[in-house]
Amino acid sequence: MKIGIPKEIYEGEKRVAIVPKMVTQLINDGHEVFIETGAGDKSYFVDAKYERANAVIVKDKQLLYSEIDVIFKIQPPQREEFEMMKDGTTYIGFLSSALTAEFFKLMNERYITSFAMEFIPRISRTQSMDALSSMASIAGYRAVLTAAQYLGKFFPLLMTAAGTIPPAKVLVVGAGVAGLQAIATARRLGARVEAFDTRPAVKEQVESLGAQFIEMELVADAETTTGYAKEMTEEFMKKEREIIGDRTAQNHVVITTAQLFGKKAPILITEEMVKKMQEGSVIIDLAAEQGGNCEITEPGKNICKHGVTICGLLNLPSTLPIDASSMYSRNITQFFRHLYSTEDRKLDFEDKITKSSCVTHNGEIVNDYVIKAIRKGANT
Amino acid sequence: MKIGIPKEIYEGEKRVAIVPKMVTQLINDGHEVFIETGAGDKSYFVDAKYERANAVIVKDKQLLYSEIDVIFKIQPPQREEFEMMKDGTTYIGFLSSALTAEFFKLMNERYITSFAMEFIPRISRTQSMDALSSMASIAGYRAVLTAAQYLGKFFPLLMTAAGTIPPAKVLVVGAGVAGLQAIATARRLGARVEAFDTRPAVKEQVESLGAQFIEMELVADAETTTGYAKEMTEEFMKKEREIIGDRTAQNHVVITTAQLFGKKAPILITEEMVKKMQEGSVIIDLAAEQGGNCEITEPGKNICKHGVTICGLLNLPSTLPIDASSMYSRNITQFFRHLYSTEDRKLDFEDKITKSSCVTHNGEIVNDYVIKAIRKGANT
Amino acid sequence: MNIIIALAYLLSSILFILGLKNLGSPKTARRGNQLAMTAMLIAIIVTLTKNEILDFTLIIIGLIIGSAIGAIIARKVQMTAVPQMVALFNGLGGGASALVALAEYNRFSGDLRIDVIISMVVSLFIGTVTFTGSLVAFGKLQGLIRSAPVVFKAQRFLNILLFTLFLIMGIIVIINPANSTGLLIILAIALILGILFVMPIGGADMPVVISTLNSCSGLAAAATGFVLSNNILIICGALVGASGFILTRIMCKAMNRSLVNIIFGPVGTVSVNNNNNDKRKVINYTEEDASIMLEAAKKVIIVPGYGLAVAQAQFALQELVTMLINKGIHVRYAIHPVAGRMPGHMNVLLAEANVSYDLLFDLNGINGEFKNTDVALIVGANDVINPSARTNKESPLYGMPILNADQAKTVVICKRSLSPGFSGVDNELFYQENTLMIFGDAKESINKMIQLLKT
Amino acid sequence: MNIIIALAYLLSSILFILGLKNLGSPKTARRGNQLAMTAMLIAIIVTLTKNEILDFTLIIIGLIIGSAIGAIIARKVQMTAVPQMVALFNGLGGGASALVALAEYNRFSGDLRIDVIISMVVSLFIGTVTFTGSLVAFGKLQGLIRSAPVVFKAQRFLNILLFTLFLIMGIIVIINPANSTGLLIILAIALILGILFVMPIGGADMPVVISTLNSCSGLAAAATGFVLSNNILIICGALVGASGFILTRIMCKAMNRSLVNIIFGPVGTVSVNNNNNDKRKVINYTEEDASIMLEAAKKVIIVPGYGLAVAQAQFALQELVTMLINKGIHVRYAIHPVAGRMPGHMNVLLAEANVSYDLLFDLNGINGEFKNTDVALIVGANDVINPSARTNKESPLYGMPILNADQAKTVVICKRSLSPGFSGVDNELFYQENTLMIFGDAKESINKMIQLLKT
Amino acid sequence: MIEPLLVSVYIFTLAIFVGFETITKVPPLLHTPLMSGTNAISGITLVGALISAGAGHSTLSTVLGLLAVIIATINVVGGFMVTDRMLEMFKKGKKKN
Amino acid sequence: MIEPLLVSVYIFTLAIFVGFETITKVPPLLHTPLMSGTNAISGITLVGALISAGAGHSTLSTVLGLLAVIIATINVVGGFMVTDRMLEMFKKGKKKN
Ligand SMILES: NC(=O)c1ccc[n+]([C@@H]2O[C@H](COP(=O)([O-])OP(=O)(O)OC[C@H]3O[C@@H](n4cnc5c(N)ncnc54)[C@H](OP(=O)(O)O)[C@@H]3O)[C@@H](O)[C@H]2O)c1
Ligand SMILES: NC(=O)c1ccc[n+]([C@@H]2O[C@H](COP(=O)([O-])OP(=O)(O)OC[C@H]3O[C@@H](n4cnc5c(N)ncnc54)[C@H](OP(=O)(O)O)[C@@H]3O)[C@@H](O)[C@H]2O)c1
Ligand SMILES: NC(=O)c1ccc[n+]([C@@H]2O[C@H](COP(=O)([O-])OP(=O)(O)OC[C@H]3O[C@@H](n4cnc5c(N)ncnc54)[C@H](O)[C@@H]3O)[C@@H](O)[C@H]2O)c1
Ligand SMILES: NC(=O)c1ccc[n+]([C@@H]2O[C@H](COP(=O)([O-])OP(=O)(O)OC[C@H]3O[C@@H](n4cnc5c(N)ncnc54)[C@H](O)[C@@H]3O)[C@@H](O)[C@H]2O)c1
Repeated sequence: MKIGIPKEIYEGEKRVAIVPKMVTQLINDGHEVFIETGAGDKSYFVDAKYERANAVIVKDKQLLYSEIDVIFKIQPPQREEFEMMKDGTTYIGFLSSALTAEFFKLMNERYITSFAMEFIPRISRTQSMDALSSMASIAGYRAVLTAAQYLGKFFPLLMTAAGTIPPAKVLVVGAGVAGLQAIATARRLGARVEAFDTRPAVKEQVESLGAQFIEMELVADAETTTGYAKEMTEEFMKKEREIIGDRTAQNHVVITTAQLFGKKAPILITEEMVKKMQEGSVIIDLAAEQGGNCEITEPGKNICKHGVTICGLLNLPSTLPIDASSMYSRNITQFFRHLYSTEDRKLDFEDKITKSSCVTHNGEIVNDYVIKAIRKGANT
Repeated sequence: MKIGIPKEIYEGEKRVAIVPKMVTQLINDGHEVFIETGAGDKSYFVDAKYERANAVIVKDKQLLYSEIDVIFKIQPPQREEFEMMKDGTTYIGFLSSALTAEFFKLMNERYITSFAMEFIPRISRTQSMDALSSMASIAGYRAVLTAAQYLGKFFPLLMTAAGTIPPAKVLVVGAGVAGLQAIATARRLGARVEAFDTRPAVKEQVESLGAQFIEMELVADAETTTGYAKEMTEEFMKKEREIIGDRTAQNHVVITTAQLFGKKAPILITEEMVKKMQEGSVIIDLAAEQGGNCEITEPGKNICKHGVTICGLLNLPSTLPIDASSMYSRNITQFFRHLYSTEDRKLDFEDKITKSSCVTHNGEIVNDYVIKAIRKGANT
Repeated sequence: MNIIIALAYLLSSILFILGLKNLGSPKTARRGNQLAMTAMLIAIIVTLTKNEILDFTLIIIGLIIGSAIGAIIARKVQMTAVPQMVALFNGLGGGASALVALAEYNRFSGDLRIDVIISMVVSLFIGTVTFTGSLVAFGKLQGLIRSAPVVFKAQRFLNILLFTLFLIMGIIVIINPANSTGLLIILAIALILGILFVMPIGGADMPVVISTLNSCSGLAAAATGFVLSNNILIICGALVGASGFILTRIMCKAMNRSLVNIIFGPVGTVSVNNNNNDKRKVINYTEEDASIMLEAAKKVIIVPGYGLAVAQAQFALQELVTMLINKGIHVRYAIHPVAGRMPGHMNVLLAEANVSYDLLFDLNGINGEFKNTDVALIVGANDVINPSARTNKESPLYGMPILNADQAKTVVICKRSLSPGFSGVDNELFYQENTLMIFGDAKESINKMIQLLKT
Repeated sequence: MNIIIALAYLLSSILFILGLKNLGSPKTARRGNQLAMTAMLIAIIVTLTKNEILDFTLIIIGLIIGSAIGAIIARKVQMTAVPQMVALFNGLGGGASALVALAEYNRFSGDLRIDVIISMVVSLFIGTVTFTGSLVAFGKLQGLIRSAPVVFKAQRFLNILLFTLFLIMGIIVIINPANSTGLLIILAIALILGILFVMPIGGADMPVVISTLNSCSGLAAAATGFVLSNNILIICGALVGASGFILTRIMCKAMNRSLVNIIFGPVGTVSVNNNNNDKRKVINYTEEDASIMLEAAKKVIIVPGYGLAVAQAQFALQELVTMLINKGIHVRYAIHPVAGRMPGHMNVLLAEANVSYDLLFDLNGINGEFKNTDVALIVGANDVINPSARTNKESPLYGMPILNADQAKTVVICKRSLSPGFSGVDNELFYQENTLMIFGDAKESINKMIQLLKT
Repeated sequence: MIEPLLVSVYIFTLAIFVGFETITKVPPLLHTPLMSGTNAISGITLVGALISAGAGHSTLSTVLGLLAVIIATINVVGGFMVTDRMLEMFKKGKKKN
Repeated sequence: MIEPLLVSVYIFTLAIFVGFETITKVPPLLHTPLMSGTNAISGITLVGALISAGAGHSTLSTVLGLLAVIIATINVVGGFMVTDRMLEMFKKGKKKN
C-alpha cells in the first residue's frame, strides 16, 4: 500500500509519525512510503535519513495527499488537511480530541476510513500499539524534569560541608502510566516521593517503585472493567481533596495526572490548597489538556501564584521529539500491520481491535462508543 | 558586629548571601544582622522569615550601608555599591572576576578590608567555607538537568512495548567538583556516562560513581600543589582534543567543566568537532564564564549550530536559588566566624586562611597572589 | 582377632567415613563414592584372608553371581528407575543381614551368649522388615503394585498387635536361645510387618520411606556386627544408620512434612493441586538445587518480572549475576517489553542495582538464545513467559510475544506461590518437567542462592 | 570393667562430645562449657566408685586442695591475664598425665605389656613437654620471662639431638621395661625439650603455642588412657587432641601464618609496623568477630567513606543494615559532610542502594550518640574519623570536625590495609584497644558478615 | 562375658556420632545419590555373609551364607555402580531427564 | 594380649574423627574460651590420677598420684571456671576488656 506521512502542522508539534527505521520495515513489508519534505526536521530526523531508508520525499503536501492510500498522523486533521485528502483514504492517528460534528461530516463526505489510536483496546496483545501508554511514559518523565527545572531546590538529599540539604518532596496524584513513570524518575533523582490514586491495585505498584502510597479509605470498585478509573461521587472527591490538601502543604513538587477516560479532569487542587503550599513549590498539571487537576491551572501556560509555580504544559511528549517519534512510529506501524494482516489486505471488522478503533468507514460512523456518546449528547 | 546584607543587583542573580537560619546563628554569636528589604525574595526567603529570625529589615540601601561594619555579598560590588560603602567597612564575597585596577582603587580609597571567597585555601578544615565547591556542586547538578531538558531523548534505557529506547550517552570533560556532581546526576537519571580529566587521581573517583574513565597517556604532574589542574602544553591539548573528538561524536550530551584557576578556560571542543556530532546533541559549557571550553560557545546564550544545541549558561548556581543561598550562606558564616574567632574580634593576619583570602586591607593590596598577578600583568 | 586384619578393618572404616563425608557435598560426591568402594574392597579382601573362612569355592561363586547381577542391573536400569533400584538393593542388604543372623544361629545352634542372641534377634527382625518393606516400595515405584496408599480399617491395630507379638517372642527366644521355632515366628512377623509398614504409604512419599529403610538396613548390619563381634560391621552399620536418619529428616524438611505424618498420615500422597490430574504435581525444590544447576551451567538467562519489583530483589539479583559471571558463566538478562507494571519498569529497577546496560537484552535480541541456554532463571515473572500466549487461542494473553524461557534446558522459577500474574491466567510452565519451582520471596531466595554459591 | 561404670563413662563421653560441639559456636558456648562440666563430674564420681580405689582420704584431700586453688585462681585472675592462666592450667594437665604415667610405672614396676609401656613412654614424654612448655609460655605472658624470642645458635641442632636421644631411650625402655633410669632420662629430656620448644617463640605467637600444647595435653591424656585401658581417657584425650589441632590451624589462619612458620620462623613476633613501638600492633580480626559484636550490640552506627564508593559496597551494606534492624538492633548511618570525594558523595551512593533517608544523620545530628553506641562500623572511611583532627595541631586535618567514632564501645573498621586516606595522615584509631580491624575489600567483608549473621 | 559387648557399644556410639556429624546439609538433587551411596555402604553386611558362608559349619549355614553373599554382593556392586552413574550424569549439569 | 590395645586404637580413631568434625569454624573472639574449655576437658587425666592415687600400691605411687590429683583438679576446676567467666562477659557484648 502507499503510506504517506505529511508534516504535522499543529502548533508546537515536533514529533513525526514515522521514523526512518520504521520506514525500512514498512518497505520490507511490501509497502511504499511517501513523506513530506522536512516532516522530521524538528525531531532531528532529516530528509536525508528518510531517503537512505528508501522513502520518497515529496515536496508538495497536496501531491502527497493525492498519491497515497493511508495517512499516518499524530495530531488530528485540521480543516486544510481534510481538504487535501483523497476520497476513500485511510487515516490513522490520535482523534479523540477532534470528534466534533464537523469532523464526522468531513470524514464521511470523503468516505475516509479513520482509526483513532486512543480507541485501541488495552489488552495484552495490543501493548505494542498502545500510543497512550508510550506517550504517557514520556509525559511522566518530562513532568519531573520540568519540575526539577522550576524548583529552586535540589531533588536529592546532600550532606555536605556547606550544610545538609534535605531532599525535595514530590507528590504524585494519579499513578497511571504517566504517574508511575514520574514516580520512578523523581525517585531516580533522589526525591522523597509519595503518591495517591483511587484504584487500590496501584498501592503495590507504587511501593514497588520505592515510593510511599497515601492511604485513604478507597472505594471498592474504583476501576472500570477496562482498567480505567471511574468517576467518583462528589462526597468522595471532597474527602480526597482534604487528604491531598494535607499533603500538598508538605511537598515541594506536586505532579497531577488524574484523568477519566473521555471526561473533563477532576479538580483535586483548589486555589485554597495552593495558598497553603510552601513558597517556591511547583505544580505540574499533566491533566491540563483535559482542563487540569488544579483549579487555577491555565492550560498551555506557566503561572506563578501565591509563590507557587503552576505549569499547565500541553503536549509534553512533543518536548522529547526523538524518542516520542520513535515510540509513536512503532505503535502506529504495529497497529497498521495488524489492521492489514490478512492475505488480501482487507479490513476485518470482526476483529476486536479493528472494530473498536475504527471511527468512520464508508461514509458512516461505525464506532459503538462514539455513537453512544453522540446519542447521549443529543439527549441532553 | 553589625552585619549587613544588601540585595544583589547583578542581573539575573537570584541568590541571597544569608538565609534566615544563619541569621539566627549569627545573632546567637552576638552579632546584629541588617538586611535590605526584598533581598531574599527571588530565592523565596521573604522578609517575614528574616523578621522572625530577628534580623532588622532595612528599606533603604544607603541606610543599610551606612549602618554596618561587615557586608555579606555574593556578586562583586558594582560602582554604585562602592559609592554607598562606609569607610573601613569589611566586605566578604566573590571577587576574583572583579580584580581590576579600578576595583583596587575604590577599595583602597575607602580603606575597605575585602575578603575573596575564592581565595580561601582548600584545606581540610576550610571545607565548610568553600563556596567554590558548594556552588560547583550546584552547577554540576543543573548542567545535567538542563541537558536533559534540551535533549530530545530519554536519559535512561527503556525497554518497552513501543521499542527499546537506548540510554543517552553523556560525556563529562573535567571531573572536578562540578564534573563529579554532573556524573552522579546523569548516572542517577540512567545515562551511560564517561568522563575525562587531566589529573590521574580522578580516575578512581569517576569509577567510584559508576562512570567510565577515558584513558589517555596522562602527564605525570597534572596537578598543582594545591590540587588544581595545571595548564598544559599545546601539544598535549592537541592530543586531548583528538581523543575528546572521537568521543563527542558518540555521545548525545557533552558537559565541559575544564577550568584553570585564574586563567582563560582551555578550548577542548572546536567547531569541527561540533559538526561531527549527532543531530540533536547538546553541549553544556560550564566554563562559559571563563570563555568556554567549546570554540563556538556564546557565554550567556543557548545557540543551535550544526544541529547541536550549545548552552553557554552563566551563573548556574543562581538557578537553584533556595539551596544555593543556603549553602553560600553557611559558607560565608563559617568563614566570617573563623575571621573573627579571636576573643577581641580582631583579624589575625598570621592565620593562613585570613592571610590568603584577604585582598585589600588598610588601603593596600595585601594578597600575595594578586600582587604577583599584577606584577606579571605589568611586565607583559 | 589378627592384628593386621584389625588394622586393615580400621583403615577401611576410615575410608568409609571419609567417603560418606564426601558423598554429602555436590563437588566431592563422586570421589566419596569411590572412596567408599575402595573401603568395601579392602574390607572384603581382608575378610577373605581370615582363617575362620575354610571354604572359598562357594564364596567365589556367590561373589561372581552377585557382582554379575548387580552390574547388569546397574548398567541397564533407566535413570528414571533409579529410586526403585535403590529400594531393591536396600531390601537385599537387609535380607542379607537377616540371613547371616539365621546362619549364625544355625552354626551355634542354641549355644549363645545373651548379647549375641539379642543381636541376632534384632538383626533378623530389622533385616527382614527392611527386606519386605523395600520390596513393596520397589513394587510400588516399578508399578507392579498399585502405587496409591492401601489402607484398611484395623491396620494400625494389626501393626501394634504384631509388634507386641514380636516383643514377646523376642524375650522368649532370648531367655531360651535354643527355641528355634520362636525365631522362625519372629521371621514371619517381620516379613508381614515390613509389608504392612509400606503398603499404606503413597508413591510420592516413597523416597522418604526408602531412606528410612536404608537407615534400618544400616542398623541391621550393625546388629550383625554385634553378633559376629565385628567392628567394621558395627562402624559402617552405625554410620549408615545415623546418616540415613539425618538424610530422612532432611528429606522430610524439603517436603515440608514430618516423618510421623508420612508414615501415619491419613492419605499418603502429596499433591499441591488435589483437584487436578497427576501431571500438575509440583515439587518444592530449594535454593540448593537452583544453585547446583546454576553452578553447573555454562549459559544462564535471567528473566525479571513484576515480582522482582515487589520483592525489591534487584540488588541481590545483580550480586548473584556478578558472582556467576566471576565463575565464568555467561549470564544475560532478558527484558520483556511489558514486564512489570509500567513501561521500562525493569530498567528502572535494574539501573538502581547498577546493572550494566550491556547485560540487558530485549525480546528480539535474546529470544533465539533460550534454546542454547542451560538455565533460565525467572525472578518474579509470570505472564511474560507464559507459553499459552503462543498456543492457546482462548487465553487472554494469546498473541502477546513472550520470552521463550520454556526452551531452556532447565527453568528455575522464583515466586511465592502458584498464583497467576497480572492477566490472571494459569501458567503451564510451572508444571513442566524441566522446571524447578523455588517458592518464597524472590529476595530471600536469591540471597540464599548467593550464600550457597559462595561456599 | 563393671557394666554400670562402663555405661556411665559412655554417657560422660557423649556429654563431652556434645559439650565440645557447643563450645565452638558463640550462641551455645556457655551451655557447652556446662555440659563438659557435668560430664567431668560424672566421670569423677564414677571413677570414685571403682573398686580399684582403696584409699579415699588422700584423694579427697587432693580434690579439695586442687579445687580450692583452681577456684581461687579462676576467681581472682584479671580478664587480661586469662591467656597465661590457660597456659598454666594446661601445663598442670600435662604434668598430671606424666605423673600418672610415672605412678603406674611404679605400681607395676617393670611387669608391663608392650602396649602399656609404649603408652607410658608417650604419656610421660608428651605430658612433660606440655608441662614445661606451658610453664615457659605462662612465664612469658605473665612477664616473668622476657617475652621476646630467645634464640641461640645451635638451638635447632640441640632440639634434634635431644629428640633423637629420646627416641633411643624410648626404644631401650620399651624393650626393657624394668629400666627405670631410662625412664628418668626420658623425663629429663622432656623437661628440657619443653623449655627449648617455647623459648624461641615471641609473646604475640603464644596463643598458637598454647593451643598446640593444649592439643598435646589431650594426647597425653589419651596415652594415659591407653596405659590404664580406660576408654573415657582415650575418648576425651582424642577429642581434645583433634579439636586442639583444628583450633591451632584456625588460629594460624587468622594470623595469616603457618604453624611451621611460627615454631621455626626466624623471628617469632608478628607486628605489622615493625619500625613502630609495641602499641602499634594490629590483630587481623575477621568478619566473624565483627558479626559477633554486631549481633550482641543494641546500638550501631555506620560510618561510610570514600572506600565504600570504591568498593561499590553500598548495596551489601544496606542489606546488612536491614538485617540488623530486623534483629531489633538500632542502626543509623552517620554521614560526614566531606566523606567521599565530592559534596554529597555518600548520599548518591546510599540513594542508589535505596537507603531510607530517615536512617541518615549528619555530623551535628549524631556526634553526641557515639558514646552510647555499642559498635561503630566504619566502612572505607578514614580521615573523617581520624582523632588527630581533634588533638594534634600539627596534623593537616586539625580543625576539621570529625565523627567521634572512637567513643563507641567497639569500633569495627573495614578497609584494605593500614594505608592513610585522602589527607595522607596516619590514623591512630586503628591501633586503639577497642578497635577491630577487618582487612579486605569492603564489599567482600560486608558480604561475609551478612552470611555469618544469617546463620 | 559382657566386655566385648561393651566395647562394641562404645564403638557403635562413637560411629553414630561420626555419622550424625558428617551428613549435615544435603541439597535435594543429591538426596537420591546419597541414599544410593549409603545403601551400598550398608552392604557391608557382605563381610558377615562371607564369614557365615565360609565357616563351613553346617550345610544350612553354608546355604544361608551363600544366599546372603549373593544378595549382599548385588547390593554392594549394584549400589555403587548406580550411584556412580547418577553422580556422573549430574556433574555435567544436564537437566533432570 | 594385643586385643585391648586394638580396641583402644579403634576408639581413639573414632574419637579423633569426632573431634575433627565437631570443631569446624570458630571466630577469633571465641578462640581463647574454646582453648580454655578444651584445656579443662583435657583435665580428664584426673580420672587416671584418681586411680593411681587410690590404688594404694606403693607410697611413691600414691604420692605421685596425689600430686597428679591436685594439679589435675586445679586444671579442671580452674579451667571450667575461667571459661565460664570469659563466656559470660562476652555474651553481654561488652567490649574486649
Ligand atoms: N509493563 C507495562 O507497561 C504493563 C502495564 C500494565 C500491565 N502490564 C502487564 O503486567 C504483566 C507483566 O508480567 P510480569 O511477568 O512482569 O508480571 P506478572 O505476570 O504480573 O507476574 C508477577 C509474578 O511475581 C510474583 N511475585 C509477586 N511478588 C513477589 C515476591 N515478593 N517474590 C517473588 N515473586 C513475587 C507473583 O507470583 P506470586 O504471587 O506467586 O509470588 C506474580 O505471579 C503482563 O501481563 C503485562 O501485560 C504491564
Ligand atoms: N567530600 C568532598 O567534597 C571532598 C572533596 C575532596 C576531598 N575530600 C577529602 O576526602 C576525604 C574523605 O574522607 P573519607 O574518610 O571518606 O575517605 P578517606 O579518608 O580518603 O579514606 C578512604 C579509605 O577507604 C579505604 N578504601 C579504599 N578502597 C577501599 C575498598 N575497596 N574497600 C575498603 N576500603 C577501601 C582506603 O583505605 P585502604 O586503601 O586501606 O583500603 C582509605 O583509607 C577527606 O579527607 C576530605 O577532606 C572530600
Ligand atoms: N495492556 C494493558 O494491560 C494496559 C496497558 C496500559 C495501561 N494499562 C492500565 O490502565 C490503567 C490506566 O492507565 P492510564 O495511565 O492511561 O490512566 P489515565 O491516564 O486515564 O489516568 C491516570 C491515573 O489517574 C487516576 N485517577 C483518576 N481519578 C482520580 C482521582 N480522583 N484521584 C486520584 N487519581 C485518580 C487513575 O486511577 C489513573 O491511575 C493503568 O493501571 C495501566 O496499568 C493496562
Ligand atoms: N578541601 C579539599 O581537600 C578540597 C576541596 C574542594 C576541592 N578539592 C579538590 O580540588 C580539585 C579541583 O576542583 P575544582 O572543581 O574546583 O576544579 P576546577 O573547577 O578548577 O576544574 C575542573 C576540572 O577540570 C579539569 N581540567 C583542567 N584542565 C583540563 C583539561 N585540559 N582537560 C580536561 N580536564 C581539565 C581539572 O582537572 C578539574 O578536575 C578537585 O580535585 C577537588 O577534589 C579539594
